[in-house]
Amino acid sequence: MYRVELEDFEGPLDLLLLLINRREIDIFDIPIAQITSEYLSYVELMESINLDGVADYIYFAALLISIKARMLLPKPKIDAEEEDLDPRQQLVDQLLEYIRYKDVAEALNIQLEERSQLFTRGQASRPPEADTPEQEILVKTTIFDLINALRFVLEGVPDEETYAISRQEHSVEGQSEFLRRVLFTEKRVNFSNLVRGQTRAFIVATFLAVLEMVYAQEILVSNIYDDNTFVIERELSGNEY
Amino acid sequence: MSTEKKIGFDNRVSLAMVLEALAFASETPVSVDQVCNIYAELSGDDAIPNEKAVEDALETLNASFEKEGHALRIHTWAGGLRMATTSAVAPFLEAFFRRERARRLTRPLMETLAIIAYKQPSTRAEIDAIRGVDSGYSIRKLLSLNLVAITGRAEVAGRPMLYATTNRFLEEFGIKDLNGLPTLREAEELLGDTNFDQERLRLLVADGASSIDQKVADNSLDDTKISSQQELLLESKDQ
Amino acid sequence: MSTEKKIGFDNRVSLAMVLEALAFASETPVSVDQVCNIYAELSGDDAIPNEKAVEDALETLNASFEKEGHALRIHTWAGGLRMATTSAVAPFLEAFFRRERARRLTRPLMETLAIIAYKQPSTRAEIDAIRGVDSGYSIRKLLSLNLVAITGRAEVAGRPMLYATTNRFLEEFGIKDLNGLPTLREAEELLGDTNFDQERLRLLVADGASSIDQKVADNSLDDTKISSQQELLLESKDQ
Repeated sequence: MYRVELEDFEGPLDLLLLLINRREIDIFDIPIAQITSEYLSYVELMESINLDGVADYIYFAALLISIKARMLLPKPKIDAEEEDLDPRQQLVDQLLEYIRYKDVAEALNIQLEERSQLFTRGQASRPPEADTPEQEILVKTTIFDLINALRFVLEGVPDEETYAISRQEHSVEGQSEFLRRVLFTEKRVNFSNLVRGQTRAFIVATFLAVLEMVYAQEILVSNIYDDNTFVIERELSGNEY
Repeated sequence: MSTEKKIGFDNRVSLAMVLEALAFASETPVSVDQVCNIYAELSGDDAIPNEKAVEDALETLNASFEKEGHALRIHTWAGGLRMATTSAVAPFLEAFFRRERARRLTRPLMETLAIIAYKQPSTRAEIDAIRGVDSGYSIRKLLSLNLVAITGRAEVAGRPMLYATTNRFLEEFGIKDLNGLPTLREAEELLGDTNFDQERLRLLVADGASSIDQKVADNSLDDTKISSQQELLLESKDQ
Repeated sequence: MSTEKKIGFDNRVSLAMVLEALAFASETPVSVDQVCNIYAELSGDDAIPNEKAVEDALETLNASFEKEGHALRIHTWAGGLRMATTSAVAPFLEAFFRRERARRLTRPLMETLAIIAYKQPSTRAEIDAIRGVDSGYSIRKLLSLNLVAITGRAEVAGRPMLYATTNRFLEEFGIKDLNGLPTLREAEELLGDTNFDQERLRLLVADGASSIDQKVADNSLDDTKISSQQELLLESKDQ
């Protein structure tokens, strides 16, 4: 069974940038308490649904908490030689460094896109494995938006303990098949409608199946119109990578 | 078609012709040196053409292709010459070969590749530190795509592997050499750039849902200190 | 070339351009029908171009290639269109591909081959001494590639095998006879590897050239000379 790795999607620094961007916050003056609690709410949910790679997120959660603690302490006396070091400095530096590479990564991807429009001799006969760099995952959103939608759906669903037995009955593979059947008849389907009235186990397994199928480029997800859910579509080009 | 040429007496094969033929026939970029040496050896001319002569020939060829409305151009990729079709005919070739439209790498792969490209030779620890995540899978994938190669081991504790980009990377991305990489800009410059378009910013902050109103920010940033008086640099409509 | 068609906004793609691009990029001959169908499908033109239109486009293209002194022509072969170089540049391409094959030999193979070429007939002990490593595998590989052959046994203790280069070696490397072995600069280019120790190569080639002359005179090797050279060679920590 293929397991979804968070590494295949965005990382903890992306989540931080997202939260900063959403809250109209100056990156140079991050309100740590607010960002920490929002960040933790994502991490807790990711942990509860057992996503692989959540350890990287936990590291930054710990970092945020320690920054928050240091911010609460009285400021140390400013040394004549040393600058007053803001506890957030290291994190901000890391975010800024990351932004630089995200910028060139995007520039390089555009270059790849343009270059791929220019055909050299005999290149079409080369096997796709050797020739084709991996396609971009067809997500018109981020994994955090999907997790956000999942949280919204899970609100009001009774606690999982009651459904300990039914959890066994909903495997990711099984839910992948379920999604394929649904998408066989319907072009697109709304996630919250799809899992309405279902158990927590059903919802989580379906969510993980969505991630796997997104990664396998079997489906396309977007949440342009509604933050609290997302739309799943069959990927029509029949990509087989 | 009269394609006959007499070999021997009046057969004048120009450097441009040889360059064109090699750029056409080779499966990998042909270095300028190779062109020069082959030309000097076979034309019986003692003088090996210099780089400038090859550049001139290249320019002449591409100018001729363009003027006459041909669909071919010769590029300098990965330090070598390579013939390719123009982007104008791309839709026809894609239809013919039934290929996907444009190629892109996934974001994790592209970030990892970018870090290796600019920091090469680079270790996994360096890459992980910048990305804030385990980049093991991405590195392995890039190795298997032959966009990245192991070039040795760092002379530090644990002797970690060193990664660098390959010629294939340069060729796939249409880059002449490592000096031809896009400029790695300072973050402050990026955040304060008024020309930094919305789409780029959206991709950077990984927020697909919000529409972004970029505020023209005060450009004079104090790059060493955190300044709470800074204007909002990253701003979006909260939803 | 006429037959301009509009695609998208201001992208003018003619039938000739599409024909040229397909003939260039395809590995197999492209049929006239395929060209017509692709063109009609994508140019949004209802009328599929007829065979005459393709023939005209072909003629226009080749006339343009010839007029402008290009080394390319499009032929109708095996019922399809294919792009190929003119016969005038054929010798240059042959030389190029010969070198490419040689280039594909790994560095250990190339070194071993160079030693055998310059010191032939040579024993494995001699080769090992110069390279500073066991050359058993390389010799076997060169034998299997028919670049090297066993010519007899040396009249010394143990009667070791004597290795020499083959006619195929001369052919592959485009060398007339053993007197035509590459000079230092050419050998460097052949090896094409910046990691190859320049000093070592210089010694090898310089010594090789003189020892060939010497061998022509008398067939004996100067042992003292080899051992002093060997010391120098072993200093380089290559491999």
